[in-house]
Amino acid sequence: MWVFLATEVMFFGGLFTAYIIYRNFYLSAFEAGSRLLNVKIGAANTAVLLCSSLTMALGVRAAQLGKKKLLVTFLVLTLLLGLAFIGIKLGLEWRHDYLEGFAPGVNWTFHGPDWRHLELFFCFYFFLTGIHALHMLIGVGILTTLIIMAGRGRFSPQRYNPVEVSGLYWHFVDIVWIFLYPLLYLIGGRY
Amino acid sequence: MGGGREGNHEMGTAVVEPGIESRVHYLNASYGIKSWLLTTDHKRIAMLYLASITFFFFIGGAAAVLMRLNLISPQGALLEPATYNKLFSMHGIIMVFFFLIPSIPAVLGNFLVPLMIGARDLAFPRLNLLSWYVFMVGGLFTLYAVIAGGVDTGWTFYTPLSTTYANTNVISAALGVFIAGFSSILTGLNFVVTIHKMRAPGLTWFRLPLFLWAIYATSIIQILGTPVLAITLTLVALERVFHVGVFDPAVGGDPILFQHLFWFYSHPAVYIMILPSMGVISELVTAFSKKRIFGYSFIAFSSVAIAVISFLVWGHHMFVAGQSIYAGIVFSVLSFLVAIPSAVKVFNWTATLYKGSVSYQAPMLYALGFIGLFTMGGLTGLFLATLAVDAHVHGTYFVVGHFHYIMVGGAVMGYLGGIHYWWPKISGRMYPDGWARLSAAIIFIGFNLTFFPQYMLGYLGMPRRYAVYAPEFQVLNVMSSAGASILGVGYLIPLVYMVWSMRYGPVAGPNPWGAKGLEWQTPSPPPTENFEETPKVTEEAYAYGTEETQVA
Amino acid sequence: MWQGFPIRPDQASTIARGVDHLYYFLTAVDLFFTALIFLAIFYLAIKYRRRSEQIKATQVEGSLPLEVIWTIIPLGICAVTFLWGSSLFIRNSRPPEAATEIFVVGKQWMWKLQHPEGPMEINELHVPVRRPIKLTMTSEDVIHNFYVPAFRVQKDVVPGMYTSIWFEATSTGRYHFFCNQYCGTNHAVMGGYVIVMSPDDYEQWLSGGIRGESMVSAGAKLYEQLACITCHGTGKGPPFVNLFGSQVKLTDGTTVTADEAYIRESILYPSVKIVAGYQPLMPTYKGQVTEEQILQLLAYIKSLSSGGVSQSSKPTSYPPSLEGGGQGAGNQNAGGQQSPANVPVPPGP
Amino acid sequence: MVGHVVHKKLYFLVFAGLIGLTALTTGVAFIDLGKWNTLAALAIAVCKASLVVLFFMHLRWSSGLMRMVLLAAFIWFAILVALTLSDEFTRQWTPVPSNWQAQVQQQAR
Repeated sequence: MWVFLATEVMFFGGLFTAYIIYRNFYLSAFEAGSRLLNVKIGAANTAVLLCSSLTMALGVRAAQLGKKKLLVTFLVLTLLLGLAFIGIKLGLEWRHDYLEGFAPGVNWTFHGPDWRHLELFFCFYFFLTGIHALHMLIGVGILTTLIIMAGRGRFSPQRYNPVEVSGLYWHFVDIVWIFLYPLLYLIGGRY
Repeated sequence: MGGGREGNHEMGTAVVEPGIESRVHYLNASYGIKSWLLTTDHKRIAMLYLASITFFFFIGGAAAVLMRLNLISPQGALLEPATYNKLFSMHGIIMVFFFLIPSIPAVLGNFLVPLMIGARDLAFPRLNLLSWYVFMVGGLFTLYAVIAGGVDTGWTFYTPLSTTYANTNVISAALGVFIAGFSSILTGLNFVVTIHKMRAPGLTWFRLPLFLWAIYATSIIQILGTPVLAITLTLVALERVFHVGVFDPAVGGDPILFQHLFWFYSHPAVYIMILPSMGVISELVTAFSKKRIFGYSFIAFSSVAIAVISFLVWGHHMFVAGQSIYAGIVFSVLSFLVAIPSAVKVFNWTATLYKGSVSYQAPMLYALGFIGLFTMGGLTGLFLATLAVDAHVHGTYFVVGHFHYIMVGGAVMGYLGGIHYWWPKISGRMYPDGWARLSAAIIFIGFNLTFFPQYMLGYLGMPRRYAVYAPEFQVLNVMSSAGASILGVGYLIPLVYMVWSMRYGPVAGPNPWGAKGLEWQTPSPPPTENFEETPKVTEEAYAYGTEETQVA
Repeated sequence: MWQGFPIRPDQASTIARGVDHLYYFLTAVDLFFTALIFLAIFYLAIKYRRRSEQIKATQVEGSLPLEVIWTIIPLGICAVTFLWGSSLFIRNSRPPEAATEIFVVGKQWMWKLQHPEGPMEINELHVPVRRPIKLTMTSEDVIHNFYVPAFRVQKDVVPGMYTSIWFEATSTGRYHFFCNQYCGTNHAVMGGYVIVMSPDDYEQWLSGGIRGESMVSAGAKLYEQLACITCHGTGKGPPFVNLFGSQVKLTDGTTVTADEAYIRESILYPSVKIVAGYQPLMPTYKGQVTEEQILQLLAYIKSLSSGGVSQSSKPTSYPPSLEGGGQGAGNQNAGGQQSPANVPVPPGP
Repeated sequence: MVGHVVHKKLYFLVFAGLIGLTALTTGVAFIDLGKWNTLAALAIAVCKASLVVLFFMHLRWSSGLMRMVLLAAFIWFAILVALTLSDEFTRQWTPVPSNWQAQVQQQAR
């Protein structure tokens, strides 16, 4: 699984590289774009995701100790928090940005100064958060499977590898967000 | 060279064994389409790959034949430029992503990795089957792109041509490559874990056959490089769908950034093709010299070194692309570095012959052919790493000649050599050695006739990807096309006799070459579970000095 | 030599000879090692062929001294080649300051080449022999590449940025140039000829035919037409005199060099870099000016700098006295120089 | 098969740390530190990521192999960024040999 995560690092790595380069080319536009995002929602979502990571870690612990009920509870909690994150992301933020006309290629109505580069920022915003959300969705799928398997008592202290591996994946997606949050929301400065 | 030396067949020494048909092995363990399509046996999956990539190879090859035919006349003998452009794009995409990259890893690697380490199967058999399906889905997308009208961006998908200006099936082709990339990642992952976790007792890292070192290095590249290509092609596809520009200069994007991201994968990808081939050659040279490999650890570490350095050199594709001169110098010096481990390998193979007992069955001819062609291909790489010379030959037929020497002269020779060497293990039967030697000789000659003129064309300044060309280039182009027809015949012959041998070839026995290595200690074809009991390894790799007790 | 079967293109520029020498050196290295490996394989393969099944191979494990030797020697050769190639490349990349600047715009699938004196050519470039020429190039659509084998120079022509090459032709004649970066359907016919002429012939060629407007004056006209003058001539925007090549202080405290890329960016995306002391008032000219017009404006702005980077650009008084009374820059294409040579012009855009 | 079982308290401690750092990074963004804003944000992100990797993902108790894999991934990412930037940020920079004018004139002769 770690090896797979290395693949994932490079997957996001390519995007981050592109982001870094354009940010340096068009600093002011990217900072302006960053200020247009809602930092409160971003921060709240970060907290939600961190919570889910905690519950996931506790879930793995429960599996290690063979506490079936606890495991299912924590997995369900993780799942719910994950869904909450996606809900906030898609339902609140994306919808808001779309309605405001900040969706490049789909609904772009903003034509202030330097809007072309601002659009570029929003491209990256949507690509990065979109691919992240896609990973979350995959994670939700994995969690659902795990919950069903856990409910049927498939795991024991001797055999809980799937839970641990899924945990790694979930934490990784969390880490990606830990970097996305400052890069997208904070880097423009809020002062 | 040894093409005419007949009468040295090892086949005669094949030990009389109960007929293949009377024993249960992986090929006859069960029958029916379903038993193949749902198999998790690494050997059967290898066969699935073999069939699919052979199919892709001949599609890509057909495109090449049409292109060479067209280039007989400066005006273009039979194709419209638009058709020609689609052909070379298809040739590139299919040959690179659907033949060369999966060739040795997915076919020979799948078949041999568990056998060589004394394991029952790969670490994740079901994942392995999944990779094949993923690969096929990718292949179907690409074939769809071809049938629905083709792609004309070249296999490099350079922006903004691919994102904005081309109006062909870029998206489905890119998607096909993207999906096939995941197959490549999963296969690499499987190999890495298998080699780490499932080696037989006693099989330490420095007792591993060099083929496995090469496969391991290749897997590293696949795991760390492919995702970057995936994300890059995703961006291209998204850009086409939503008309937003990450690489489009019209909105401030940088088309050269695409090239950086693309070559970050696609240069190492060249080593995905050639490294396994080098591994095969290391096996062949020792087996047919009956001698330990010269400088085992140097060859092993040079594989890893190549894998690492290969990620540092991609900028040499962009010396004249508008990249800064400073970056050009950095990439130039790094590119020279990668030449060193390759040279070390060639010298070591050559030295292995020294004081050996060398025989010339077909696989060895392929191996020697590989060394020759790879030397010529590798050395011309120096021209391209040299900034001032590259500023002249970049993007010309010199480059085409160079990478065909590496990828066809190198990778395909190695692949064919490997297939010939392990064919008795795979099928349990021998192919006619005389024919095989003949085809090795034909391929060697045809290959040089095809691609050597291209070096000269390149220095004369003929750009690549030209459907029509200036008349001063005609003589060499005709030579190249003539060579290509010989080469084509050379590739068809093995197809015929290999298929023939599956039914009519003489029974091979477990170890027809008298070679070392765990894979030769089990019957041919191997039983589904590979080994009746897990073998214990007590000797170094290629222990040809010891008594040949294990040979059945 | 090798008349019917050339091994290299004509050597027609000051760069060519140096590149060829390096090429010969590499070929020699190449041949030496290929021969070495081939001979070694033949020799060993025959000497140690398997004569009978009984004779066993002698086991040789390897040899550290040998490994070291065949690591060091290639390393040495690579180092030499690298140093040689890179120093040559740096020299070949740096245009002499006195070079005449010609502007090149690539588009699917033709080349437009604009002389500073005015004539515009399509798929053909007339240059005088023995005078350094610098090509400043950009593209209207996809990436192209301007490649003159006889001069041993090429460079990608990238949309959205300027790249440049330079050469000094050493002998008169007609030399092929090609597009060397795949650019779509008619990539293969996107090329033409560089025609190197003696200085006298060149002068005659320049004066003959329909003389287009000079780049500088076309730029000066645009300067009025596009109403640049209303701000940049009145102090509302930064003035252009001595702008080119100078250091410009920006509002965010950084400085940039006012080069081609900066000026281009400021025309198309004025709000990206705001000069310190000015308001961000300027609208974008993206979509309103063609690449050629930007080049003309650039030539005009360059001409206002005392350094006079382009040889032919004469310092003009400010505000400029306009020469001629053409109808505007849009007519530049129409007034293009008819080419005397008979080269088939590829299908239009 | 049972790996290292971590005490519950530690998890909650780490979690508290993560939330604290999130608050910190958000807060810092509202103070003008010039160039340091970006650096601070990234440094905090690295801290948070390390916490997750070390404790939630049990890297602290994992074998050397896992660490190597992770290290490799980040080295490769660094290669990608560093070498790409080596081009992108030096496009304007062209080395000028000190006596290049003399050289050019020599060549012209």
